[in-house]
Amino acid sequence: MQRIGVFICWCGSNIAATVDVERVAEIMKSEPGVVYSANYQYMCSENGQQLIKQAIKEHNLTGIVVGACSPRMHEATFRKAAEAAGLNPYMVEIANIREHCSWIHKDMEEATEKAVVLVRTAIAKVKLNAPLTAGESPVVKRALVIGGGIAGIQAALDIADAGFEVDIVEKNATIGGRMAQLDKTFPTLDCSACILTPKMVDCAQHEKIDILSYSEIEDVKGFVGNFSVTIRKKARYVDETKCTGCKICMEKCPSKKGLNTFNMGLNTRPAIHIPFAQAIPNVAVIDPEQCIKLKTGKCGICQKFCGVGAIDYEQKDTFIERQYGAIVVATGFKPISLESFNEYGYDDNKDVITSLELERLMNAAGPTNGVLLRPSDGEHPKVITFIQCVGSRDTSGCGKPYCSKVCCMYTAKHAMLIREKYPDTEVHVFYIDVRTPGKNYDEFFRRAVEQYGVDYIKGMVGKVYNENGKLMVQGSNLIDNEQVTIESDLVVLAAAIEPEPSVRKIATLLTASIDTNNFLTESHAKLRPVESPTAGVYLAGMCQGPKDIPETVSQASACAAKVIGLLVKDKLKTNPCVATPDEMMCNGCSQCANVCAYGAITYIDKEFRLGGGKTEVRRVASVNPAVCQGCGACTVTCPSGAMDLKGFSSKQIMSEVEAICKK
Amino acid sequence: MKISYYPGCTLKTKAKDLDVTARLCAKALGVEMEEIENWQCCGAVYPMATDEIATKLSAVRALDHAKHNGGKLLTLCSACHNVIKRTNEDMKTNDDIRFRANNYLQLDEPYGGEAEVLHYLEMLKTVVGFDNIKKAVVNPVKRKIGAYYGCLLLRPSGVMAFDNPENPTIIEDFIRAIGGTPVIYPFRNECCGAYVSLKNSDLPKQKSKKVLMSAKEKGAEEIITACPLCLYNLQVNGEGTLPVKYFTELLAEALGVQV
Amino acid sequence: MQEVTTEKKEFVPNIVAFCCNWCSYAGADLAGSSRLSYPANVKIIRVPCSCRVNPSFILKAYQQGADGVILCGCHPGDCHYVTGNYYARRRMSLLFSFLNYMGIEKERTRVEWVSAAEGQRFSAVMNDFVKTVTALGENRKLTDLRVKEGE
Amino acid sequence: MTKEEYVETINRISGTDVRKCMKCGKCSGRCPAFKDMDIKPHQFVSLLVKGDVDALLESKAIWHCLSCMACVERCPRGVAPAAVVEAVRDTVVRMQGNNGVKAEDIPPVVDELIPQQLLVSAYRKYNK
Repeated sequence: MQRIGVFICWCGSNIAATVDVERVAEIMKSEPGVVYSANYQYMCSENGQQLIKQAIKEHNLTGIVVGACSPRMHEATFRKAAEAAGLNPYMVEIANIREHCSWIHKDMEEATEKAVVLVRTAIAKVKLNAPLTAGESPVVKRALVIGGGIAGIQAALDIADAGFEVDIVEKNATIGGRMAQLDKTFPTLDCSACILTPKMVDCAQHEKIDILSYSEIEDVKGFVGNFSVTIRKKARYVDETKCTGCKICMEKCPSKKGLNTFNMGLNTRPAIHIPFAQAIPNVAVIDPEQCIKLKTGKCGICQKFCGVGAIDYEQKDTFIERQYGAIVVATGFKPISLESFNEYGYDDNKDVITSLELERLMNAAGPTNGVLLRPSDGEHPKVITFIQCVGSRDTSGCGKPYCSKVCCMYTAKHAMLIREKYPDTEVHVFYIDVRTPGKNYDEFFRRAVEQYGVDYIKGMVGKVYNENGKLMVQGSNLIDNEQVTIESDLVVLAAAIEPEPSVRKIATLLTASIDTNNFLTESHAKLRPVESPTAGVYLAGMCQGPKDIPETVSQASACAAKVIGLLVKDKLKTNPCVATPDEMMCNGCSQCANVCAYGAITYIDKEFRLGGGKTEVRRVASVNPAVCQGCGACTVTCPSGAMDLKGFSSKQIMSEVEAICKK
Repeated sequence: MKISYYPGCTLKTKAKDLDVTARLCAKALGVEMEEIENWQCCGAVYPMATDEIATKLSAVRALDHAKHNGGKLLTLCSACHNVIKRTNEDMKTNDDIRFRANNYLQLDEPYGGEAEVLHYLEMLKTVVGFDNIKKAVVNPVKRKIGAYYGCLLLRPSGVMAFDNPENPTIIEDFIRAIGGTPVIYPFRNECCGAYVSLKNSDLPKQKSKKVLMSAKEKGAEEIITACPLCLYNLQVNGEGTLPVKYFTELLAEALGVQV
Repeated sequence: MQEVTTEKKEFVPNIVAFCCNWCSYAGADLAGSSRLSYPANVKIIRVPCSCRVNPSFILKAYQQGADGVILCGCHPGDCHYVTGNYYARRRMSLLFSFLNYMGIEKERTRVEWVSAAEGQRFSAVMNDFVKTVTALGENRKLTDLRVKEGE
Repeated sequence: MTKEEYVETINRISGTDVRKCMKCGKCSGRCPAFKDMDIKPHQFVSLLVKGDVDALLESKAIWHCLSCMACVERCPRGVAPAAVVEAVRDTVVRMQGNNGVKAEDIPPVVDELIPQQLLVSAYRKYNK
């Protein structure tokens, strides 16, 4: 038999001025199941709570209803009080008679009547409440960082510095990512390698960090605190433990015509190579598509010359399975393909290049040793025209609808560096808007115009074509309402950026949500910007949205703080209001698993007794309470009505509906 | 095989060369072009205004005829192709235009964009195949030839779906098939000046000149086109910069077809 | 027979509002703390997310004598559970066709997106909804007659 | 027609949403008839957004646009400036006495080579 206690709060005059609290408490005394009803000035006060605790003990209450302010305000307070008195905290229901009643109604009669209904509704619900206990799940004290660019490096260093083990999984042969390809960085123009490579070295030397380069995520199981991840270590045909990075193999390799992807394909490299001088790990890798030995079986020169016997043509992909408490996704970006932008002549003219290619052309370690030379004939370009927003802010279907955010600043940087280094060069920039929010950013851009005399043209380019060996850039100058054609030697396209395509597979494995542009979705755009809605998964850098290096580093450190906050706990408390299937009713149709945004539902084969000694194995849904967030999407989707939500069960809500409608 | 063919007004008069050579070459390649009955002039320009229905009806009539006669409608003149293809798209996707056009026409069965509009070049590529043309060539056209696309075949690319609007290849492939060397020049997809010639002859003069100069600079010895108006503008304004011909004339030459 | 003209009371509809915990319920709280009034015949049931609302809850409300039902959730794209409100929207559009098939006026059931910051909007929506349902009059179609016996 | 009605008509028959324009000027950067136009392609769009009907209706550019679709092809926002030009020209020529080509203008320009296509298209573009 249920023994319900009702407590009506005055909230000083906040409730009592419009709701006849004494009458409400009086009426509740005759409600079926109610054995105690009281009213008090401030239920949330120490004395009010004492009143509740005493009543629970004295009257042996099985459930309580507090008619007071919003549950968003004091539900936790009253639950704690109940718990202290030995009542399960989930046997407490709040009737919101302040925000939803006394504060919005003026007529005492009307408000009192409504308060009665609201309290009755809460009583109807609490009668169906069941004691719930928050579960616990253990935390594996190790983090996984996917992606070894500046975001992944920063997150890994911060987590490791706090004393936790971190693995960096990088799909390329070296960590460093896009930042390693850059020449200088805005707004201070310090050299990218100078600030990045020490951090790469820190990663390599950190006793808590394990770098798994040339590796990819193969499978992810588990949930927050206890992920189990399978990592594929791709065959690099070089024994990482033996290679000393001496580069003799690179010198001797006869197959030297592979495109150097680190230099954006602007020059070539041997089949066996170390991506760049400061690569971490400083270990060679063989491109199997290019290696003569791996393709034809004949050659083996590198093996012959390798002094430490590191070359292994028989090497195969290997798989490692490891456990992690938290995962940071930092997969980065790539510039978009320009195949839909033939009006800029990128495919037809060698001297039409992307900004990232220009970074390599200007980099001292690049294909031209930092001397700016046109790719077509190796001459110094005298007139350089930049085109911004190539594929950004494009809703026509050819490009991306978003602003890529970094192009305005790096174009200003390029223009400035060129004018600084080659003062006789004429530099033009076509722009739609110059967007430079950020500390010292607009000042930086203005310096390009005012100090370095870069010619900014408000307008867009319609066509780039080759005429008599010159690149003719035809565009509009909206300020002067003119159409201009600039005879240029080099054209640089600020191509839009997009998330690294491999992020799609990773997002699927992690059940992390992704938007229509393939950016990972954060849990809350303002207040939880580094967390994925999937518990235990955190987002850093460009994979979450366009951002520059300072922002990426901030986000990576924020991720690290979140990860550390998770890993210091030994156990995680789980929300007990989770979905739960009635296995006898479940028909194993998978609909609930399909709607679950968190991947909390899996299927298990379970043996059921049929009576008469017979058994039957059926496929039934199983909810992982550590992962379920309790939204209830699955409960409504379930065609057989097997799925229910603890704390908000169908029966409870139905009884609330009934209580409200009853006349 | 037989294919329904829409010649259009100019091909019956000033551009007879285009029509005659096309038919003979098609025949030589095993395709019979069957001129549809009672065709009417397409109007030469696609009416963009969303409330223009009457001006689209002749195209719809031709399309409906093709729908019942093999399902394909072959076009040759770039302007006809542009008008008919875009009108067909309207009939397929624009409920308002389809409803009103069918209301006017009162066909036995409403027309909803079922026919496929095929340009002669597309026919050469997909029905005959450039490889087969290559085999049929008896008199390779060993010249440097600039393909002139103009605007009507390519744009708007979403509807025309003819080729890459900035970097088309179909006429170049055709030139290779008949033994010529294609010359790629940047103004091959720029407008010649079109109908503006009638009111302002300066603009077409500049535009046509630019096209021809651009082709000449890249080494072209002659220009080919599929459009009678382009041919006219380039010839009149070119002042002999380069000879301009219909692409079918070169096809006839290569196939050894006697006109 | 009753004299309709003399006996008829002013019709006050009974309205059930399902509000998601994160946005709309908080929006209703804000309406309260901003003292933005709406009629007392609107009564709110708190659910974790609009996607927790089974269409059968709404049918149950009508069966039990509700005259109008409103479902409030986070704005599309703002769902605390990422996609819950999209599910709700899809389910509700199916329910609407069902209700239409049953001959229930479509204005009786409503879906509104109200954020936690939109106290003003919450109150405006409720005022408008009550006005609409009042104009429609009593819901008779789905009501279990036994429920109204007591009248 | 009132000014508002003109704006409504031009918007409707153009079939394009000019508010999507982000004022990048790519249409005018590509237009082959740019130098002959008193109002440039991007201005057709911005004047329609602004509702400046007088400027649009008085424009001489409507007689010089080639309808070559270069602007439509390249607009990053899916706006069709050429359709706005056409809508303005149609609005003008549909008014009494506004035909762009007079019958008496034709004989002097007709030469041996002139194709029917030119006459038909010019009539369709410039006349009611």
